[in-house]
Parts: sequence; C-alpha cells; structure tokens
Amino acid sequence: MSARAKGSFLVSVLRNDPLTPSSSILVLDRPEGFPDAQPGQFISVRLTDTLEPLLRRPYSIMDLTADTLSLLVKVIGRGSALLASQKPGASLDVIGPLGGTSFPYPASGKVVFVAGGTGLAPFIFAARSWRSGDARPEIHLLYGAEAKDELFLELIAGEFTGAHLATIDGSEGYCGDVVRLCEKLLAKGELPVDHLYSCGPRGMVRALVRQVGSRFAEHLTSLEAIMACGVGACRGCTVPVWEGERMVNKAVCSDGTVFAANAVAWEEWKE
Amino acid sequence: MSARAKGSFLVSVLRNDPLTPSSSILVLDRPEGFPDAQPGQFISVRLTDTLEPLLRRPYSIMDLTADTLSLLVKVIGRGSALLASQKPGASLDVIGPLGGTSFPYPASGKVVFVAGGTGLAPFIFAARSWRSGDARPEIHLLYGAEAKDELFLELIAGEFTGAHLATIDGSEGYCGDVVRLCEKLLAKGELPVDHLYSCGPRGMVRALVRQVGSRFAEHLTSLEAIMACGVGACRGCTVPVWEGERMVNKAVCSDGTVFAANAVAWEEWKE
Amino acid sequence: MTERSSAVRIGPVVFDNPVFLASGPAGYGLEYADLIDLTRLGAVVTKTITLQPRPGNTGRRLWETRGGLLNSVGLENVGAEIFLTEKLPSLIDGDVRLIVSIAAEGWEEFRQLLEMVAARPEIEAVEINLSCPNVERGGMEIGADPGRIEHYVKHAKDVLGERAVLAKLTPNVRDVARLALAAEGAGADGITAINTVVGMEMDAESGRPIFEMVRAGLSGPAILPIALVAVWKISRTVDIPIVGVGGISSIEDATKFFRAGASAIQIGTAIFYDHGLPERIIEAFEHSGIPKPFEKKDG
Amino acid sequence: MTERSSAVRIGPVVFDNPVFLASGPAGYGLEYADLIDLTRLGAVVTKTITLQPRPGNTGRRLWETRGGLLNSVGLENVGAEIFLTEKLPSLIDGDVRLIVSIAAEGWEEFRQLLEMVAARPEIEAVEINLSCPNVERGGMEIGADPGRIEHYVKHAKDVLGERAVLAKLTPNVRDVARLALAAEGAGADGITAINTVVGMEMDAESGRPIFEMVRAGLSGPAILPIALVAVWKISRTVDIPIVGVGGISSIEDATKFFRAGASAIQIGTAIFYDHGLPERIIEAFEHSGIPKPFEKKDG
Ligand SMILES: Cc1cc2nc3c(=O)[nH]c(=O)nc-3n(C[C@H](O)[C@H](O)[C@H](O)COP(=O)(O)OP(=O)(O)OC[C@H]3O[C@@H](n4cnc5c(N)ncnc54)[C@H](O)[C@@H]3O)c2cc1C
Ligand SMILES: Cc1cc2nc3c(=O)[nH]c(=O)nc-3n(C[C@H](O)[C@H](O)[C@H](O)COP(=O)(O)OP(=O)(O)OC[C@H]3O[C@@H](n4cnc5c(N)ncnc54)[C@H](O)[C@@H]3O)c2cc1C
Ligand SMILES: Cc1cc2nc3c(=O)[nH]c(=O)nc-3n(C[C@H](O)[C@H](O)[C@H](O)COP(=O)(O)O)c2cc1C
Ligand SMILES: Cc1cc2nc3c(=O)[nH]c(=O)nc-3n(C[C@H](O)[C@H](O)[C@H](O)COP(=O)(O)O)c2cc1C
Ligand code: FES
Ligand code: FES
Repeated sequence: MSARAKGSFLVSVLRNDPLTPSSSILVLDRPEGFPDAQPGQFISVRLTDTLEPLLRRPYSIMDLTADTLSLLVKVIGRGSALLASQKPGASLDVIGPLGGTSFPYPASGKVVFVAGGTGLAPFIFAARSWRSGDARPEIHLLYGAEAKDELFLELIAGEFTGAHLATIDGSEGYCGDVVRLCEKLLAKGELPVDHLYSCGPRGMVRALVRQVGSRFAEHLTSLEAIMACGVGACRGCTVPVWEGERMVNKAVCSDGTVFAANAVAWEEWKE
Repeated sequence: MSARAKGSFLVSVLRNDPLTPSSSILVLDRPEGFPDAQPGQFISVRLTDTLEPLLRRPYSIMDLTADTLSLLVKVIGRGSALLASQKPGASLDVIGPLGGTSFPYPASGKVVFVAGGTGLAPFIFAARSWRSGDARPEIHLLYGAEAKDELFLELIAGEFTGAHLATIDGSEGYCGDVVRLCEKLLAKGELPVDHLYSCGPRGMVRALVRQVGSRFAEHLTSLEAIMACGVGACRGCTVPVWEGERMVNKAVCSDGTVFAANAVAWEEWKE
Repeated sequence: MTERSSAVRIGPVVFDNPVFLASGPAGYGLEYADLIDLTRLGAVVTKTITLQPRPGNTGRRLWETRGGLLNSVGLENVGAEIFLTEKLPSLIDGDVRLIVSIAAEGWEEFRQLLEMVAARPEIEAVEINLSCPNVERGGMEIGADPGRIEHYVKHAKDVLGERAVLAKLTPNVRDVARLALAAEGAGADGITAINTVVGMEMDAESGRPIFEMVRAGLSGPAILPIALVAVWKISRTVDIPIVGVGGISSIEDATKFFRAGASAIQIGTAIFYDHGLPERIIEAFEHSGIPKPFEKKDG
Repeated sequence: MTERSSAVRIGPVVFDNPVFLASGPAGYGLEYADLIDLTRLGAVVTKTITLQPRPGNTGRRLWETRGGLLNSVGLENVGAEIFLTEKLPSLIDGDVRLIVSIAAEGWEEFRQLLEMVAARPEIEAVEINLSCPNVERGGMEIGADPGRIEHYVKHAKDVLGERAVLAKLTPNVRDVARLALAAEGAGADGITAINTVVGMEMDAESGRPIFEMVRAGLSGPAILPIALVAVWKISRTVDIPIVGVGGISSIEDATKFFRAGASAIQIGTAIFYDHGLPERIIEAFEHSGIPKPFEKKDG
C-alpha cells in the first residue's frame, strides 16, 4: 500500500458519543478533499492553541465514509482528555491521512484480528470498508481488555464473522488475556491460519508473536509510538526492525504503522 | 488602613454579565469566611490548571456584599480572556483580599474620583460601600475612555453625586482626556478640592499629578503592576516611591495598592 | 530529636521533611504566613540577604513566558541587620525552620556578613547564593568559578562551624557537577541546584528588551528538565545531599527530583499559582514515603 | 539576482527571505512537502548529515515537557552518500533553497565529509552542527571549545570556498558569545543559535530516566528566552549575520529575534503543531517588512 497525498484540514465535530466511562466516539465532518484512507492509517490532531500540550496526538481512523471521519478516543492523559471533551460544532486542526503502510485486504479471504483496547479502531475501519466491497472476507475478531466496561461492545456488534472476547477479570467472555484465548481457539481449530492482523499494547503483540505467531502464514501488526511530526521527518517514533541480518530504525508514522510482526526487533525495542 | 487576614478560597461564578464587547461583570458567590475589604483592595485569580498562563491575575474588588463578590473584567490578553469566559457554576481559585492600603473615607466628606477604563472598579466599590454607611460623602466622578463603547455607563448610573464623562473620540461627554476635563471643571470651580482619588492608566495618573495635583489637598492613587505573589513576598511589583529624600521600592500588592500620588517617583518608574 | 521517616539530614542539621520553600519567591516566609502553614515545611529558605540593604533593580521585574517566569528582582532585600533584628525573631518565635540565604558582592562583604550570621546561634543553616544572574556583581562571576566557590564555601564552614552550609549553584555553565565538586571539597554540607536560567524577553511591538538589565532569570515548569539533569549529574559526582529546585509544580514533579538523586526539594515559582503545593507534597510523602533514588551508581 | 526587500544575505549567498526550517524536525524537507510549500521558504536546513549513515539512539526518543519537547534522536541520518545521491537531487529539482547541516565525530571524518559536500556545486550553504547534545562524541566536546570551533570552521571555509558557512552553537556553556567570536574569527559567514538545551526527564512512576542516554535536548517555547539572550549577546559581539532559533511559535516570537539582533530565523519544533507558521511569518514580513533590530550597540 503506497502512501497517498496527505493534507492539513479543519474538521468540525459532528457528534461525540460516549462509549464507556473513559472513552467516546468522535464523528467528524469529512472535509472537502480529505483523501481516501486504509485501515491502519491515522490522523494527527492538534488539541489546543494554548500550546499545552504542545504536540498533536495521533489517532487511528476508525471509519471513513463519504461524509464522516470517526475516531475512537480513550482518555489517558491531558491531550486525550481535551479531545474527548470536544463538543459538536467545535473545529479541529488535523493532518492526514498519515501512515505509509496499512492492513491489506487478506489474500486468502480469511483473517484473524487480535485487538487490545483502542487497538480495535483500525479493525472497525477494515471490517466496514471491506464489507462494502464486492468480496466479503471472513473476519474473526479476538478482542480483549481488562474488564467488561472497557470493551467497546457496541462497536463490534454485527461487524465480524465471529467475535471472541476476553477480559482479565473475567467479567465478559474468556477469563484471561486475548493471546491465551487465541491459543485456545487455535488448538480447537476454530480459526483460519493464513493472516493474523494485530493492534494493541506492545506486550500483547509481543506475546502474540512468541506464542502463536508461528502458527500463521503472516502476522501484520499496527504499532504505536510517541510521535511529533507524524510524517517521517523527525525520526522520533522509530522502532527497530530486522532487515535480514541488519537492524534498522523504521518510523512508525511513515514506514508503518503496519509492520511484519516477526521483523520487529522486540528485544531491542525499549521504551 | 491596615491589612486584614487574607485567605485562599474556591468561589463559584454566579453570573457573567456582558458590559461592553470586550468586558463583563463577574458576580461571584462570596465564600464563607471571605474577609471584609476596602476600596482599592483586590483578589488574585488562578485562571487555569494547565499552567498556561502560569500566574494568577489581580482584579480589583468592584463590589463586596454579604453574598457576592464582583469583578469588572476587561479582555486584554489570554488570562483575562479566560476569566471573562467563565460560565455560571464554574469555580475559581482566588486569594484575597489583598492590598495593604486602600481609599479611606474622605475626611471632609467630599471627594473627586478620576477613573480611566477598568480603574473605575474600586470607585464603584467605594461609592456603594460608603453610601450604605451613615454619612454619605459627596462624590464627583470624572471618568474617561477612548470611546463611548468602552465606558461602563450602566455601572455608574445613580452611584455618584455627579458624573462627568470624557472620551478621546468625543463619542460621549467631553471630547478629550479626563485630565483636561478635570482642569476645566476645576477652573469653573465645579469640584471640591480636598481629596482627589485616582485609578487608571499610568499616563493618566501621572498627568493628573502634573496638571491638577497641586490644586487638591490630597491626591491618592491606586496603582497597577505585573504581579506574581500578590502578598509582598516576591518583590516583583515594585514602584519607586520617595520617602523624604530617599527613593525606596514599594510593593504595589502589599504597600499599596493606594499611594500618595505625589510620593511616587514617576520619572524613575520605567516599564 | 528522633528522625522521622520523612526527615532529612543535611550535614549537622535534621529537617523534619524534605520540602522547602526556595529562596526568593516567598520572601522572608512571613508574607505567606496567612496562606501556608510555615511550621509544616521542612524549612523556609529566606530571600537572599546581603550585608547592606539592596533596593533591587529598576524597571519591570517580572514577565511570563511559555511555561516559565522571568524575573529581574535583583536581590532586593532589607539587609542583614534588619533581617536579623526584625524578620528572624518572628520566624524563630513562630517555630519556622529556617535556612538563611546569603550573598555578597565581594570577599570583605562576605566575611562581614558571615560574622553577623555566626553571632546568631538560632540560625542553624545557611545557603550561599553563588548564582544570582540578576546582579551586576557577586552573582555569576563568583558562582561560575570553581576556585572562588571553594574559597567562599571553605570560609563559610570555618566561620559557621557546626551550622549546615549549602552551596546554591547556577545552571548557566558547561558543567555544573564541577562546581558541585568544588563546593563539596571545600566542606559544603549540601548542594542546592538550580538557580534560575539566564534568559531575556523582547517587547515585539516596541522592539525593546522587557528588562532594563536585558537579561533575567527564568524559573518555573519550563526549566524543570534543566534542573533535573543538573541534579542527576551532581548526584553522580558528589556524596553530600542535593536539594533539587526548578519548576516543581506537582507531587509527580517532586518525585522526579528524588528519583534523580535529590535528598530534598525546594518550591519557588509554583507557590505563586499553587501555594498549597508544598503541604500537599509533604502529605503525599508522609503517606507513601520519600521516593527512592534511581540506582545511583549506574548513571 | 536582485535582492528583494525581505532578502537576506549570509556571506556570499542571498536568500529570498529570512525564514528557514531548522535542522532536524523537518528531516530532509521532503517529508513535509505535502504540508509546506518548501519553495516559499528562505531555506530548508537539512537534518544533520554525517559521513556514514547513523541509526540514531535506541529507546524512547521524544518526551513532552511543559512548554517544551525533549528529543534524543541522536543524529539518525542516511549518511552523506545517500543524502547526496537520493535526497539532494529531488530538493534541487524542486527548487528548494538548501542549507546542508553537517557534523562529524572527529577531524578525519569532518575532512572527508567536507570533500564530498565540496564536490557538489549545487550546495550553496552549509551549517556546521557544533552542538548536538544527543551523541556520545562529536557534539558538545567540540562545540563547547572555542579552539576546536575555530579549527573546524577555518577548514570548512578553506574547502568550501565561496559557499556560505554557518556555525551552529550550543547554549550549554557559560558564554556563547565567546564561541561565536571564535567562529567569526575563523571566517564563518554566519552564526546559528541555538541548538537544544540539555535536559532530562524521569518517569516518576518507574523511577527511571525516560531516555536511554539519560540526557536529551530541550526545544520549543520553553527555551525561547534562552535562545533570545544568546542571539542578543552574540549580536553584540560579532558582526556576521545571526540566524536565531529556539521556540519560535508565532509571528510575534519571530519578531523578537529580529529585534534582538537576528538576521534570519529558523523554525523547528513549532512545525509539529503548526506547519503553516513559516509561511505565515514570511507573508507577515512581506507585508510589513523585516522587523528592525534594537539599536545594536547599546546592549
Ligand atoms: C498510530 C497511532 C494510533 C493511535 N490510535 C488511537 C486510537 O484510535 N484511539 C486512542 O484512544 N488512542 C490512540 N492512540 C494513542 C493516543 O495517541 C494516545 O493515547 C495519546 O497520544 C495520549 O495523549 P495524552 O495527552 O492523553 O497522554 P499524555 O498525558 O501526554 O501521556 C500519556 C501517555 O500517552 C502516550 N503519548 C503521549 N504523547 C504521545 C504522542 N505524541 N504520540 C503517541 N503517544 C503519545 C505516552 O505513552 C504517554 O506516556 C494512537 C497512537 C498512535 C501512535
Ligand atoms: C491591583 C490590580 C487591580 C486590577 N484590577 C483590574 C480590574 O478590576 N479589571 C480589569 O479588567 N483589570 C484589572 N487589572 C489588570 C489585570 O490584572 C490585567 O488586565 C490582566 O492581568 C491581564 O492578563 P492577561 O493574561 O489578559 O494579559 P497578558 O496577555 O498576560 O498581558 C497583557 C498585559 O497585561 C499585563 N499583565 C500581565 N500579567 C499581569 C499580572 N500578573 N499582573 C498584572 N498585570 C499583568 C501586562 O501589562 C501585559 O503587558 C488589575 C491589575 C492590578 C495590578
Ligand atoms: C521572583 C524570584 C526571586 C528569586 N530570588 C532569589 C534569591 O533571592 N536567591 C536565590 O538564591 N534564588 C532566588 N530565586 C531563584 C529560586 O530560588 C529558584 O532557584 C528558581 O526560581 C528555580 O525554582 P522554581 O522554578 O521552583 O522557581 C528567585 C526566583 C524568583 C522567581
Ligand atoms: C526532533 C529534533 C531533531 C533535531 N535534530 C537536529 C539536527 O539533526 N541537527 C541540528 O543542528 N539541530 C537539530 N535539532 C535542533 C533544532 O534545529 C533547533 O536548534 C532546536 O530544536 C531549537 O529550535 P526550536 O525550539 O524551534 O525547535 C533538532 C531538534 C528536534 C526537536
Ligand atoms: S513522528 Fe516524526 S518520524 Fe514519526
Ligand atoms: S506581587 Fe510579589 S511583591 Fe507584589
């Protein structure tokens, strides 16, 4: 997937729908000229002109229709709190779509998504945009969080061929982490094994690679890192990746966000 | 007038009444335990917890009743803009009352107030609080601004024995500055000449001192300076004042805000 | 005195807790007595005292910057005599633990000032301000020179005997740890780091510098990373306690300084917008203990 | 070329306007081509190039502070050869005016790098980065030493002939003006001030430094007063043009640097949150003229 032209836009907030106590869905008015995008791409949002916080914040595109651009926003600090408090009518300064790679339509027509927390966003986008095409892939979602009230259940209803939930505290679905759930389902032969796409906390993805990665023909993952420019310029968001024997630093924002999970030098990636 | 105990309070905004396009009156709920105050004293308001801007901002007490504390807020920068945008129900962190000196009740029972812009605030407070006492002083207000829409006409109605207005552009009252207006009225013998109390831009007060100061038995003025602590500790808000032959630096926040206008070393006070 | 769990020792003196008011912003402490319970603090570091009263700088003295505050107060103070006769007694009577900050323009002045301080047994600790950027003489040109720091500190220790002597250092040098080493070598009981960072502001409209002396001292949240690295470097160079100061505006900020190697902290600029902060930090530490330093030797 | 009213001359080279992108934040410029009209800029200063490709630092590389940004990128770059063969041609073909930033860990490397640059006549200006705080060698220990600055600059002028040579200085010293004087004496055509300020951050929770190399470089609005005083001091010490950089986030900020004595400015961190700023500043100055300096000699 090659990068398309990105731009700078002022977008209006159409709706801000609370989803859980700490998260909401922000539906923005897709501005004139905002390019089409692919699952795994993101936008970068300026949150204030007081310069506090200074930097834009990156958010995965959770949906992009002819008229709207949607984000899934979880409050974890001062920037996300500002974003989550935007009211309809407010206007946001965004750049996008960003990201040089994305999740491709699965060649075999079958794919397993493993999502942790807000890592669900690109998969909602994938499910919705692929469904609107001619071919409809078979998508198995494995989705985990700490507890039931952090699962965005409303969002996943009806989007996937099958959805399997996991919570650490057992308040919904499988009691345990989503990696273990994946192992279990694989053991029972309930998942296709050609494409594994993942997005979530670093620990989750690393555990996937170690514990179930070899069972799939391909494992692609969308990574996160603290970002400044979002366009590959500042080299602030790098992740070490193996290119054969050589380890190179790739920018999550422009060489990613989607990488071959096995190529990521997990041991060297400290943060 | 000796300083009274000051304190730290969370106050609720009761009303925010627009007065002119760039200013409004903020009526706050006088909190439990907020001490009585005198005209010329002020409070210092924290405007945000984002630390942008960092410092509190000083505002004259424009009125203090058993239940309310009112401020006159003119927007001139980012801090005042935040204050002027407070909505009823919001809560503000203030310290006060601050200021070690204030405008005393005029010994002769007659006084001339000269106010420029938001310098009107302490005089509204004086007029209202002195009127509620037994003796009612004769107060002549001379009040100037650039143009009519910067005069807070609603505020002065009925508060003073006589009110004389001046605007630079002539859109209301005398066409010219308030100092010249004072000269004119003095020449016609229309003003009592025992007490002159002033508050306004530095240039206005300095011109008063030079041009009409000697005509009054006493000229007291409430000064402004950029402040940090508001309590006399940091020595950031000093003004040079003559003590006999010696020039000393006095803190506007704690040695003032009210000074003998003739004692201020106007020529040395650079800012 | 038994040392409480949050007590901190600096040389011969034990403070009940490691949260101090920095020299300057809080004046002599008394001005804040209505707002801060001074007796709760580990110590109040007084506004820097000089031998003679100083009027301070003329012109504008304060200016806000993004995340910071520039000041050009210029060591305005009442002078040693008035301090000792008028301010000190009320503080001591009020049970406020004190560190008296002192500075001098030259050697002779320093000597005399020390004698006056030494004559007052109720002063248990002194901080030598070797670093004020806002004065023409007696600030940076002493404080940036390890040899002179050594000289001043040694003499202070000689005269003050079993009182605690802290050396307050400037960040406006290539290597603040070298200065700390000089102070330690001369017998300092502790290092205070940092004083303000040299900066300036222009009035874009008039095109003139905001301050008459042009440069001023930058404090507040903007300088926290600069203060933190100073504390880190010094803590890897000397063994005496370090008092960290610069931009602390939250319990979390305070924690960072202990992690970086400070034994105590000072709050300056933050009291202007949040005078309750020192007491909140003290409570937090009483509750959860003083944060441990990052393994000191691996830096 | 006739000089436009907003044109600025640095040694032998005239730039159409005095607003440049600073080295680093904008990479090779190309990455921002969709967002910024690079041809409108006075110049793009490239990410610093070294002789060999550099992978940069491991671990976290960015952290926001109050009003500022810490970075520990560590001069990651593609190396001289790839820069000259892959990046330079697209920039030149795209009519982007360039200043190529270079750095070296030692003398031999510097010599070789200069030869490669000198072989490309399309490079009209070079900025020697004498000041990166984020590398183990080749940064501060050259950039804080007037003698070595002189040595490096003189050699660069010798090799580069009629190309413009700028020396980019560090603020992490007692007296940046001394460094500027050394660069001027060695023939530099201009001074760029400042690079980032050394700082660090701790993770309060884990108690560990945020960055693997512990210290990092502070940029953004927080450092504006520090950059401004550097420009002021340098402009009162040397006669060559000064390019001011550090925290510029508005037209007003830019104006302050010209008032303080800069002949041109660079925008770094601000493009992350406001990439339209350089073009807005250019327009403002086209409209109202370049702000005049405060009477230079009275500082
Ligand atoms: C490609 C990408 C896509 C993302 N998509 C989503 C999404 O769809 N929904 C969602 O809720 N979150 C998403 N995030 C995470 C989101 O960007 C962070 O939650 C947000 O930046 C936190 O900002 P804050 O000010 O609230 O936190 P802060 O208080 O600033 O910091 C809290 C933590 O947030 C992280 N963080 C801080 N600044 C940045 C930055 N500039 N870039 C990245 N991380 C940062 C750090 O780990 C930090 O410790 C995405 C991140 C990336 C990189
Ligand atoms: C004792 C006193 C009483 C005052 N009473 C009133 C009043 O009743 N009504 C009213 O509208 N205004 C009053 N002011 C002025 C008011 O405090 C300023 O307008 C306000 O601080 C500006 O803040 P800002 O963030 O909007 O401006 P900024 O954008 O920060 O700066 C604009 C200008 O405001 C002034 N200023 C900035 N910070 C401070 C500060 N900490 N203290 C003082 N001045 C500062 C400076 O001159 C600066 O150039 C009073 C000031 C003082 C000292
Ligand atoms: C208004 C003001 C006055 C100061 N006066 C002094 C002083 O007299 N002596 C001194 O050693 N430091 C003085 N300082 C520096 C502070 O003690 C402290 O080192 C510096 O401000 C950094 O801490 P902060 O960011 O918490 O303010 C002063 C700082 C400010 C803001
Ligand atoms: C992410 C980042 C990378 C940087 N890389 C370089 C560099 O390679 N070479 C250099 O000379 N300066 C580099 N700098 C410093 C900037 O050019 C500039 O001097 C500094 O950031 C101050 O300006 P600002 O506050 O406008 O960013 C970098 C700064 C940042 C934030
Ligand atoms: S955020 Fe700048 S390179 Fe990715
Ligand atoms: S504002 Fe601190 S002394 Fe007045």
